[in-house]
Amino acid sequence: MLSLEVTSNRFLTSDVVQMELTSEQDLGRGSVGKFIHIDVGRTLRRPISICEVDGHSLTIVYRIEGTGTAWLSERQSGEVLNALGPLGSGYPIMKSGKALLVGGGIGIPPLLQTAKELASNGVQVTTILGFRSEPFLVEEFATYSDVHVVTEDGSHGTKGFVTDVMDAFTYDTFYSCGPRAMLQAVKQRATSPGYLSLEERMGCGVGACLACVCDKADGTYAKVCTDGPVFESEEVVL
Amino acid sequence: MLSLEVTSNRFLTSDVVQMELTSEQDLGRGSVGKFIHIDVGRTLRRPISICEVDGHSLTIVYRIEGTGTAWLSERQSGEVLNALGPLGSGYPIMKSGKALLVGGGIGIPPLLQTAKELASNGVQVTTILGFRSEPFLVEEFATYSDVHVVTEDGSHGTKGFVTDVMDAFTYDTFYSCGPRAMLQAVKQRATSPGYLSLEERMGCGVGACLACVCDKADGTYAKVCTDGPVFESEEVVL
Amino acid sequence: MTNMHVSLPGLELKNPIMPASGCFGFGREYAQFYDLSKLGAIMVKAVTPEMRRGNATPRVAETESGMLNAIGLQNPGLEAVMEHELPFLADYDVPIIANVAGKTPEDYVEVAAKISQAPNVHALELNVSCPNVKEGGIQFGSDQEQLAMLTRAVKEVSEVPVYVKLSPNVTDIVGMAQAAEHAGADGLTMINTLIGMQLDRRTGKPLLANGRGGLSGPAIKPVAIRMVYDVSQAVSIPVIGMGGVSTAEDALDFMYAGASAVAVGTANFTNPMACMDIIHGLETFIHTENIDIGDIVGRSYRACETLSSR
Amino acid sequence: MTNMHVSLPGLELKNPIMPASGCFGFGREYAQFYDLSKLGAIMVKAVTPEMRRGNATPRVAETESGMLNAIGLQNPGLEAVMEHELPFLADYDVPIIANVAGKTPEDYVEVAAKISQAPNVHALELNVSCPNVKEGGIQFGSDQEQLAMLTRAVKEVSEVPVYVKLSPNVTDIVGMAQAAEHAGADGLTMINTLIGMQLDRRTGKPLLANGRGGLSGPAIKPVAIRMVYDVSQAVSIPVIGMGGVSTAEDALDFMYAGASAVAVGTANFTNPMACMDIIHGLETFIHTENIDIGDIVGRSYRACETLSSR
Ligand SMILES: Cc1cc2nc3c(=O)[nH]c(=O)nc-3n(C[C@H](O)[C@H](O)[C@H](O)COP(=O)(O)OP(=O)(O)OC[C@H]3O[C@@H](n4cnc5c(N)ncnc54)[C@H](O)[C@@H]3O)c2cc1C
Ligand SMILES: Cc1cc2nc3c(=O)[nH]c(=O)nc-3n(C[C@H](O)[C@H](O)[C@H](O)COP(=O)(O)OP(=O)(O)OC[C@H]3O[C@@H](n4cnc5c(N)ncnc54)[C@H](O)[C@@H]3O)c2cc1C
Ligand SMILES: Cc1cc2nc3c(=O)[nH]c(=O)nc-3n(C[C@H](O)[C@H](O)[C@H](O)COP(=O)(O)O)c2cc1C
Ligand SMILES: Cc1cc2nc3c(=O)[nH]c(=O)nc-3n(C[C@H](O)[C@H](O)[C@H](O)COP(=O)(O)O)c2cc1C
Ligand code: FES
Ligand code: FES
Repeated sequence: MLSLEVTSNRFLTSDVVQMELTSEQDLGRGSVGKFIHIDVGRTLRRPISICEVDGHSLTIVYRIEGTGTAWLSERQSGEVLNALGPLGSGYPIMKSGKALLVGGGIGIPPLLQTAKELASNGVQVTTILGFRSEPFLVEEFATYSDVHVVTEDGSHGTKGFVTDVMDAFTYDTFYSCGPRAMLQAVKQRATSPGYLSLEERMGCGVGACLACVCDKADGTYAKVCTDGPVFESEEVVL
Repeated sequence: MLSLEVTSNRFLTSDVVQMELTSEQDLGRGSVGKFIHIDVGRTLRRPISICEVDGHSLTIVYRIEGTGTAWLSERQSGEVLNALGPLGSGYPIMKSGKALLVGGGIGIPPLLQTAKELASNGVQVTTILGFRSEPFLVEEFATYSDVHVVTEDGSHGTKGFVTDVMDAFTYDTFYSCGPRAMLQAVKQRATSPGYLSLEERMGCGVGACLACVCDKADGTYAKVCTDGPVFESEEVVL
Repeated sequence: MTNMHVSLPGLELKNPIMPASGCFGFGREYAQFYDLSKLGAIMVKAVTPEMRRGNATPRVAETESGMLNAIGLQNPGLEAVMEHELPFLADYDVPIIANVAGKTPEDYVEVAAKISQAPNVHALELNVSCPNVKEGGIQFGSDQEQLAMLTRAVKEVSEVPVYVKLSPNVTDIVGMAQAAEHAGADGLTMINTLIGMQLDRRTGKPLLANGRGGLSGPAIKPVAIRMVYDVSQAVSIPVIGMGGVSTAEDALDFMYAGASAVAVGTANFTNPMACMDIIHGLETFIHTENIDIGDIVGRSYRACETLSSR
Repeated sequence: MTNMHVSLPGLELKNPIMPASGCFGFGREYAQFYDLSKLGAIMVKAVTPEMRRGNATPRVAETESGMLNAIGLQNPGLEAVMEHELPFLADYDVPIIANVAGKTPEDYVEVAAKISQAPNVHALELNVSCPNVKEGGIQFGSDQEQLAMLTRAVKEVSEVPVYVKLSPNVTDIVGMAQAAEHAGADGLTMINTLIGMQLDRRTGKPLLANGRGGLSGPAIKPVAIRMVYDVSQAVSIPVIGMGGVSTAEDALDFMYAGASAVAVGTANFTNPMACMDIIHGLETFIHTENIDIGDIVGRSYRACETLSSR
């Protein structure tokens, strides 16, 4: 179990919040695409992806959806959170070549550490970020990659969906995270296999309760919390 | 409904806490023996007696018993509590003569405003305060009355129960608040009729749910939250 | 003005919100907090033929997200209610639903016959589900034949429509609902409390003097929602839903699940303005969505074209 | 060392605490958090003859002080459990209680006959109360005759004592318990989940893909306590209590109410160390009070001389 001290908690948009945390434990840098399961004082913990991680510092970015995330947004610096993690299995990081990152809405945060690790391996990274309207984390992605912003309402970047701009790029593999409908469209549009990060409602978060299963292409099933959240795009049925 | 801002919250003993509050509304000085019904973020509100009140300022003194009072003890200055009240019917204040106040444990706080009001009417006030071990509010009572401390373990004042020292005093009426067994003993021992303040588990606190009834001597029943908590000693069956 | 009007047998409601029986006395106390005429209706405390003293105290205990009560149907008796309580409520423009209880069918019939004649009593609610009394109450609410017999007997004498209040402490809630419907009930109200118990940590003994009590509040809402969902699809009489409602969203959930109107119990204790806050919340919703309140009833199991899936 | 030992049919427990079925898989996952040998026992996930895929997702929802689940008895099937899961658990010094489920009595008999032969399976728990599957499960748990029939059939083939897991969704829990006892059950485990439902605020439709789900967690504790209290006084076989236990105090409440041992379900999700924390809390209590753990069982309804009313 992790004890995480809040060091900052600030709004990136009207409902997206970035929280910086310090861990007693050294988390290394390897938790790309994994998540932490946070105690928010209710029956069930809340799964939130790791956005950035480096040794003792950790960043998460979350959208206020309901009671748990609202509670998170009210935490003050100095308060200590209890979390499980890093949990799950994350994105494998290529050693060379070209990568396309495709993130939608609150699926964007886990791709930041991915971009960072890929860039540090010398991989050439292109990022497509899709928002309903208000963008966030764009500058951070620009540090490691060539960024293309797409908004549904056209208020920033290209108007439309992430898949509308995907064809403009070439890549050896892709990394994607976002709403299920987006993942389906991305998988279909992609010119290569890649990695998808899935969301599912969770109980335990550690593989014991079978709340979070998804179907695999081979007819068996997988648990999003331990076998995922990241899967090879051909491995799962969306 | 009252909005009460916490101005201080400090421990008087290891588990008795004094909270000072500021009310937007002028509460006057007349709420002697009444209570407020405080929202502690749970299903039921918690009834706590008014210890002192003067216009916009209010003091309560409570013992940490469970979740609600523990929550209260964690409130910081500046936080705002939601309460109903002042509720109930309190102690009628004599205009002259001699009064005996007998308080036990957490029944002591509501007698402080009583002592103050009696003293300001020129009534001669004697107070017997009974504690298990650690006394509190003794100096405050000493401002308005002649105080006698009794502790069960003999660590302060006389060793024993409040009733052990009652016979030493003469009085026209008495005012008592404390555990039911103490009230029974006080009523029996007293040389005059007087007033008793009762405790009962409450639902609504305003007389609607009938959670808090007690038997009256005339065979009917009364509601502690509205007909009480203060009753004439001959009026109720303990 | 948004239209929140709901028509039910015997009841023309300004809005679908009403305090639940036993949580609002006979209205006097909450009249200090707001104008009772703003309520859709009032479900008053259970009335028995004779005055009842109820159970010994403690009568309430708090549980996680809920509470237990074992009041034991304390009430001043039919005559006092008719003479003192109902006339007080007649000063307000609000229909009263009288909660009828008793030990025997004759008790129910006696109360129903008389109280249904009070000018402001527009419906009866048969309390066949009180878990806190030794005789009467729950046995009528857990046996289909006894429930049907009692419903028929009361229907025969009542001057106003009769709603049967269902107990959740049964294996087959749909069967109970259908038994009531076939026996002539004009509507159903549900759910009453679940039977529960809390122990005193110090003594290990039951905390309530009565031992068992009725569990209410947000804790029971999922149980209530599923019962309203199942029952409302299985009968053709209206359902007034309740169990853990404390916000407008909760009230909407009950209407989506198939309730035509919604009662608020325990939440009155947490927040005496609960009914008003819920009515205002519903008004805002109805206004924003620009729909009729009736359109959303049963949305959980039928298409609801006027409403966007926001 | 304080003595927390509890003897029950088939089970010699180091302490009375065990994870509840379905909330702990087959132990693998929680083995990362602590040594499974410290547990009193482990109730493993329901096993059916064939592999089961369970229900569509979402399968869980949070409620006030509780949660709903509709996993639908997903499990790898009898053979895989015998080959892969039970041997893993054999590395720990902890008795296993196998949770047996099926669609037909034949299913139960098949699983019981085989799984009761596994060396570390010391007792069976008949899951006749799963609210989340279309066939089997709850019908056996809501009808006294079917329950008795099934219990007898399983008793005939089982090599180890058989505990029957009671559903709280019945009118007469004591009747169900007595039916199981008369049919030869060696013990009872209770309670399984209450049937509940939550709606999705945006669509108005049930949030769980299965519609209904089973309500567990602190919200249901008062219901569980009263059922354990009533049942434990009406039967002479032991009861393993559960429903909303998350602290040592909760576990004590169940023992006071008449449970000989206590299972912990939902609390494992909130706090993976829940079972350990509860065991340590109990140890402290037993040590401070200087009593035998067995002395407090039933304290709510019988004198308990060794214990002070603190
Ligand atoms: C592996 C994983 C990683 C995630 N990473 C992020 C992230 O980095 N940033 C972010 O903003 N969100 C993320 N989410 C979604 C996030 O978990 C939910 O938004 C959050 O749980 C909502 O909780 P709440 O209390 O605010 O909402 P409520 O609606 O009050 O929650 C009620 C219950 O539903 C569950 N729930 C509600 N929505 C979701 C959802 N979309 N996915 C899973 N469970 C849900 C909650 O966990 C809780 O149990 C992630 C989800 C998963 C599964
Ligand atoms: C009219 C009145 C005046 C009171 N004045 C004071 C005061 O000035 N100072 C003080 O310390 N205490 C006072 N009490 C007692 C106080 O209300 C309880 O100690 C408090 O409610 C305990 O709450 P809890 O959440 O800490 O305990 P918990 O045990 O967690 O409470 C659980 C439930 O039981 C109720 N409860 C528990 N103990 C009591 C009790 N003794 N009386 C009534 N309800 C109880 C709680 O209100 C709550 O509903 C008064 C009680 C009454 C009825
Ligand atoms: C203190 C209290 C008293 C109650 N008295 C009655 C009653 O007299 N008659 C009745 O039919 N229901 C009675 N009920 C049940 C409520 O009307 C309601 O059905 C139940 O509490 C569920 O709603 P809630 O969760 O909103 O409280 C009572 C409930 C409480 C909490
Ligand atoms: C996710 C989940 C899965 C469950 N699966 C099973 C099961 O397979 N077999 C069974 O008998 N009970 C099952 N249960 C019920 C629990 O064993 C337990 O009876 C119930 O949850 C009440 O305890 P709790 O409140 O401590 O969770 C399950 C409960 C949950 C929450
Ligand atoms: S959340 Fe429990 S198995 Fe994935
Ligand atoms: S607490 Fe409701 S009547 Fe007194």
